[in-house]
Order: sequence, then structure tokens, then C-alpha cells
Amino acid sequence: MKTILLADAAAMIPDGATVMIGGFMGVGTPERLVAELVRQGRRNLTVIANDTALPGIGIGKLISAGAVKKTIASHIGLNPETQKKMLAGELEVDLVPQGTLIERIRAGGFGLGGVLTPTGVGTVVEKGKQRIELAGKPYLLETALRADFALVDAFLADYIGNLYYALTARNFNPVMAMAADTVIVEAENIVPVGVIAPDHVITPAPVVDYIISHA
Amino acid sequence: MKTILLADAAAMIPDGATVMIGGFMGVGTPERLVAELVRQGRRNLTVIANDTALPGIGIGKLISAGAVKKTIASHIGLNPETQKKMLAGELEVDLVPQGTLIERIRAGGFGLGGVLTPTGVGTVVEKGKQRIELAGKPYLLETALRADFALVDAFLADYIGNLYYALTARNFNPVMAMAADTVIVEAENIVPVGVIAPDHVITPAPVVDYIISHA
Amino acid sequence: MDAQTIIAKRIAQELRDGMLVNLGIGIPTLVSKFVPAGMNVYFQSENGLIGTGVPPAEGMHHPLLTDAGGKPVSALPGACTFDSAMSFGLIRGGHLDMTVLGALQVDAAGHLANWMIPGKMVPGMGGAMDLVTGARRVVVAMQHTAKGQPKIVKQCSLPLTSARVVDLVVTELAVIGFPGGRATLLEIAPGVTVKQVREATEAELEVSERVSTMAV
Amino acid sequence: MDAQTIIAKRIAQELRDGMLVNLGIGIPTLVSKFVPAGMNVYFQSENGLIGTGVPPAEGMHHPLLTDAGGKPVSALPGACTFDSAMSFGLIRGGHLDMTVLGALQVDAAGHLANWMIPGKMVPGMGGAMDLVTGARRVVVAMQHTAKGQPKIVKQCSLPLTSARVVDLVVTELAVIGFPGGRATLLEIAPGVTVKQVREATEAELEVSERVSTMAV
Repeated sequence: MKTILLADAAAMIPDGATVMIGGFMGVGTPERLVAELVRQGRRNLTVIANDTALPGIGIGKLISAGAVKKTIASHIGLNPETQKKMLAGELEVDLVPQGTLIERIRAGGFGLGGVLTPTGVGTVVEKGKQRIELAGKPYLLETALRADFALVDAFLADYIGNLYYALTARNFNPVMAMAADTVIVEAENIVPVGVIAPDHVITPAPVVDYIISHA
Repeated sequence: MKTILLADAAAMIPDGATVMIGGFMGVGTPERLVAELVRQGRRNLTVIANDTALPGIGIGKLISAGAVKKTIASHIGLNPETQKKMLAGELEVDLVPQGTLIERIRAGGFGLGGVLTPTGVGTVVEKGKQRIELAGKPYLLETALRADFALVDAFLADYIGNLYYALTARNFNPVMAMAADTVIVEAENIVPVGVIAPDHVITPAPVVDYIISHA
Repeated sequence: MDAQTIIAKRIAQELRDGMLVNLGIGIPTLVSKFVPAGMNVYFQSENGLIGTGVPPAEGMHHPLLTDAGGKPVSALPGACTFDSAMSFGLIRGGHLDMTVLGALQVDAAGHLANWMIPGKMVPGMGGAMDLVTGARRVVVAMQHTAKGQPKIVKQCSLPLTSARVVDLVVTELAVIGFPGGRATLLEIAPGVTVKQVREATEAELEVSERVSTMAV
Repeated sequence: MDAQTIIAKRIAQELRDGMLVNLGIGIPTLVSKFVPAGMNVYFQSENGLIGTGVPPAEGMHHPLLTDAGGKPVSALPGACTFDSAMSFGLIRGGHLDMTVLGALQVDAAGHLANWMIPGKMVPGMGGAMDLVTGARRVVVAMQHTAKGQPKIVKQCSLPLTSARVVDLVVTELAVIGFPGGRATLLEIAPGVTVKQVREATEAELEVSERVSTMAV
């Protein structure tokens, strides 16, 4: 049984922590957890996520509240506040191609040092990176990313932590669940152990540390 | 509709082809397809697979029939014929750690040049490979693998090629389905389009070329 | 016919049965409206869906079934969902037959810049760099000019999306390809002259011997 | 108590509630029989299963639910299945709390050789190299000697499984650890003397000040 109260879960995450947050334009983002971090006044977070959503939605709430010092993301275009804070020097933004970002997170969770990708070769993304040629084709060496916490949104969780994601809310969630020291899950539904068929479990229970209780 | 007769599917694979074959100790191996290749007298195949199963089972049938020139595998210990042929110089065996083998295949299917893994550092596996240090930790650069054909065993296929695998028969199959020029599927059941829920599809239809018909 | 419709209809002619196609936000999305009848094309949303259908009727949408812009979509029979690693494995691994996306600039060799204007607009590359690097065919859908200025330039002044050049540019005036690494006029829109296209284009344009009229 | 039971029972004492554990073929498999009552341990089979249970009753097995040796198993409530990339992601990525495997040789520093005898037996490393490199804790389960010859040697003559040293070796005679990189006798089996262990061991053995008797 891994359930925990929302406030207690958020309180585990200190100011300055590096946090991976699932979701794609707010879809599949653990909304209550994000809102609770804002309510608790968290500061100086490094947020690793696909995007910063929109103002008032998902990670956008953290941006607006000034809780974020740095973000590693692939897209910030639909959140004018992220752009404004970045251009004003209040927020550091490290832009990473989406396919590279997800592979770097996967590498962190799967015990790989990094991957070689053709994406970004010959662009500004190459800056500061090692280029490796294999069979005459150039690749960039992109290194693994890990975080102190992964905040994961699931459709179903059982009480020991097996997770199932629905439709396009899966996105970064199962990959991030592998890549952080502490994995906190916000689930739409919490069901008894054995209710999710073994073949339908996407994230295995042992990697999950906490599930936000519905109490 | 991608169905094809068993004999026609096997006939597409020429002598000398490089073939990935799913399965783990014969579980999840497309048994009819393998048997048909033996029946058609195929020769000089390069087989990429986790193991060579046991004599008379799965890939073991190809080994016994002398259809294989070279195998890239992680384990041959339960098939004495593979060991015998190898020691007699009749079969080239390239042994690769299992976790490295599956990542090399995944890299081939996912458009990555390779991955950095700590596995094999300081062992005979390191021979001839580039060692790369990241943050003081050594990794081996392991390069992508692809094949001409992937022979994939699924539990459910629909008529356009969406695949679902059951229990431990999943193993190498979905990864190999991404990494070959031509993907041929042997499915326990072929069901109408729309019957497999979108969340339960493991291999998406567009990567599958042929499904062995049950006619 | 308005500019967007001309572009979308012409690009739809590039579709083939069984193709896996990714459509970017904006004009590219319109292409799905013009799939020839009876043709089965798989549309991928890089947020994790193959089989993207039209926006659902009111009251029938679900908040967890969206396109890459976060907008509600439907899933066609035979659709499937997956995580972002798989999504970009499909894109990078050569499984995506075609990507259609917008541009800020395309240069004479076919290089594309579409993800930032330094100091002004920095939305991030999202999936664009992977799409342009990985797709088998890259098609640009854009208006020929922006505020009267040519978007097909001699050399991109904006940061590139990829070192890989695009295959086709379709605008409301013309279809342009890059055989031999040189911008080449392949088709012109109905009622448009080669001269008009040249005047709206900064890059030097080869004119194909078989330049024809777009069948839109 | 036979040698295998002593080894398996002692290793079971290393289990903790909630651990994810991989058991190799042979003696390691026996460890699952001695999980302390009330303790929840997840057993992983590297062929793609967490929640491996005992072999099913006759007539209740399924050919697609097997362990890494291809033998029928059951899946406990809360079990889950996955592909080989995920399986080794769990192993390599630090998610596996403990791996228990057999050995051909272990040397004085704790290096393990368990996958080949050149020219004689070349089964391949299977998952062993990833398991030893990636698991948080590596425990070797083996008989102390083979055909009267010590298996704990000064230096491995056989090809290593990993550059990473193991954490614990459990035999029917002793429990040996490697603090400071030196083989150290931590426990002896009931009725066995330190002298007997030393005689059956080629490597020099430090003897822990608090050497105790295995509670099996």
C-alpha cells in the first residue's frame, strides 16, 4: 500500500529539486500535485517536461507562480508567460528536440549513458555536443537525464503501484516513471491489486513509490 | 488487408537473408514460419534472436536443418547442436549480452545510431568497441542492428496489422517489428479492425507488412 | 479557392494508400480533409496516436484523447496509442512516410527553418527536428510570402530545423522541389505565371521543363 | 539439510519487503521457497514478467507464461508483463534490488565468472552481464567447490561476467563478503570450522571479527 495524502506528497519535494512532470500540453499532467506545489509556495524547481502547457493549465501553473528556476523542455510556444520570463532572464530554458528529450529520459531510467541520434546534427542543437560518425552517418551523443522526483499521471493505479495510462495521456509518463529517485503518482482511479491485467500494466509496481490517496 | 499464405511468406525470404526472429526459449517464436523455412530448404541465413531454443523447437529447427550461417544471440546454452556446430566451425556465433542485444535492435528500429551501456565494460565483450566515459563512468558504444526481415509472433493481429502479444511471449517481438525492412507476422488470432482497443495495441499497424493467413 | 485550401488540396495529392503521415499544426492539418475517397492513410499525432480522426461531435470528446496541440480528436477504428519514446521511434526510425509542416524560411537548397526567431519568438522545436530528420518525405506547407516578404530565400537567416533538406514545398502559388540540391519550379497554381512566382521568391528558381499547372 | 537448501535459506534472509529480485536458474530459483511469511517480494523473470509465482498445478499452465528457462510459471495477483527492452531497463536502470545467480568462479576481489569455459562450454552470457552490472545487490549462490576444486579463487581464470564485483557469496559452508575489495568470511555454516572453509578456498580469506554461524 503506497497511498499518501496530497499535501504530504508535495511536501516531500524540497525547494530546488529537479522534477520530471508528465504530460503533453497539459494532457496527462498530475494537475492536483502541480496545484499543491503552487499552494505550498515551492521555489527554484528545475522542471523536465515536454512543454510548459498554457497559463493556468498543468505546468503553466508552476511557471505563473514563479516556482520554476529552469526548465528542460521541447516546446514553450503556447505559454507566453514562459517566453516572457525567459526573455526577461527570470527563467532558464533549455530547449531539446522532443524525440531527443524522451530518449535522454529513457536512457536515465534504463541505465544507459546516452544515445546517438541524427536529430540536431548541423543545427544549433549540436553546440557543445560530441558528434560521432557510424558507417559514414553523423550522430549526436545525447546524454541521460534523471530527476529527484517524477510526478506521474495515470488513469488506473492499483494499491501496490501498477499503472495503466489512457489514450494520449500516456505520453512522457511511463518513461519518466523509470527515471527518478522518487516516483509519485496521481491516478484517476485506484483499484484493488489484480484488477489490471498483467498485459495491460504499463508501469510495473516496484518502480512506483507513492500514490496520492483519494481520501 | 495484409494476409498472405504461409508458403508465399516464407518464399519471400531468400537464401542469405538477415532475419530477426522473436521468442525466448521458443516461447513467442513464429513456429509455422520457421518450420516452413526449413521445409523450403532455406540456407545461409543470419539469424538475430535472443537464443537458439532447443533442438526441435523454434529456432532450434533452423539450426538442426543447417539453414543458419551465423547467429547473433545472447544465449545458446540449451541447444547442444548450436554449440556443436559452433565448435566445429560450421556456424558463426556472435554472443551479445541480452540487454545490449535488445537495445541494439531497438536502436535500429528507432533511428538511433546506438546506445551507451555499462554492460560488458572490462569483459571480453568490450573487444573492438569504443569506450566512452561520461561523468567519470565508462560505457561501451553499442551500435544499432537491423535486418532484412523480422519474423514476429503475436497473440492477436487485426487485418491491417495492429498487434497484441500475450504474457511472456512478448519478449523480443515488438522491438524486432520496428527494426526490419519487411515485417511478417504469425498470429494466434486474426480479428477484425477495431477489435483491439487502441491502448492495447503494442505494435502499430503501419510497421507490419504481412500477416500469415489462417486459410 | 483560398490560399490554404489550394495548398492543402495539392499536398493531399501526395498521399498514397497505407502511408503513415504526420501533419503539423495550421495549414498541414487541413490536408486530412482532402484524402482521396477510398484511400486509407494513417495519421499520426506525435503525442501518441495513430489513427487520428476528425474532431468529435460536441459532447463526444474525451479530455485524454487529443492531438499534438492539445485539441480533442477522435480515434478511427484500428487506431492505437503509445508513449512518446515509441512515437519518436516511429518518426526517427523511418516508419513515417511523410511529414507535412509549416516554415518560416526555406532556402535555395531546400533547408528549412521553422522553429525560432532569435530574440523574438522562441517556441522551441518540439518534434519538428525529429520529423524533418526522420520522415521519409518532408513536405512544407506555407504561404509563399509573409507580409509581402519572400519565405523562399537564398540562404536561411534563421536557425535550421535540420541539416536534411526538404523534398517539396507547396504554396498557394507554386510547387517547388529540390532535384540536385537546387530549388526548382515544378508546378504553378491556376492563373499564376512563372514570372509572378519568381517575383515572390528570393531564391533563384530553376524552371522545370515540364512545369505544369497544379490540379486543384 | 542439503547444500542447496542451506544456500537458499540463507539467501532468503537477504530479502526485504517490497524488493524486486531476479533469481537465476538452479539453486537461486530455490530462494523463492523460503520468503519469510507475510513478506511481499517481487520476483522478475528477465523474459518479461514481474510477479512470477510457483509452477502451476497440472492442467493449469499456459504455454505463453514461462520463466527465463522456458518453464511454466504462474503469475501472482499484481503481476505484469513487458518486452525485453523494458525488462533490461529495469535490470540496468537500478530498479532491480537484488540478483541471485550461480558462479563458475569468484575471485578474491569479488569478481564473478559465470558464463563460459573457453573451448568447452560456451552457453553465452544471456542476461547475466546486465544483471551483475545493473542490480543494486549481487548475490552469488553456489556450492563452495566443484569436483573438490575451490571455486573461490585468487584470480578468475575464466572470462569475467562484469567488472563490477559481487556483494555476497553464499555457499553451503560460508557467507563471504568483499568489504574494502577483499574476500572476507562473515558467517560459517553450522558445524563447519573456519579452518575447513579456508581449506576449501583458494583465495586468501580475511576473517571478520564478528564471524557468526549461519542461522539456517
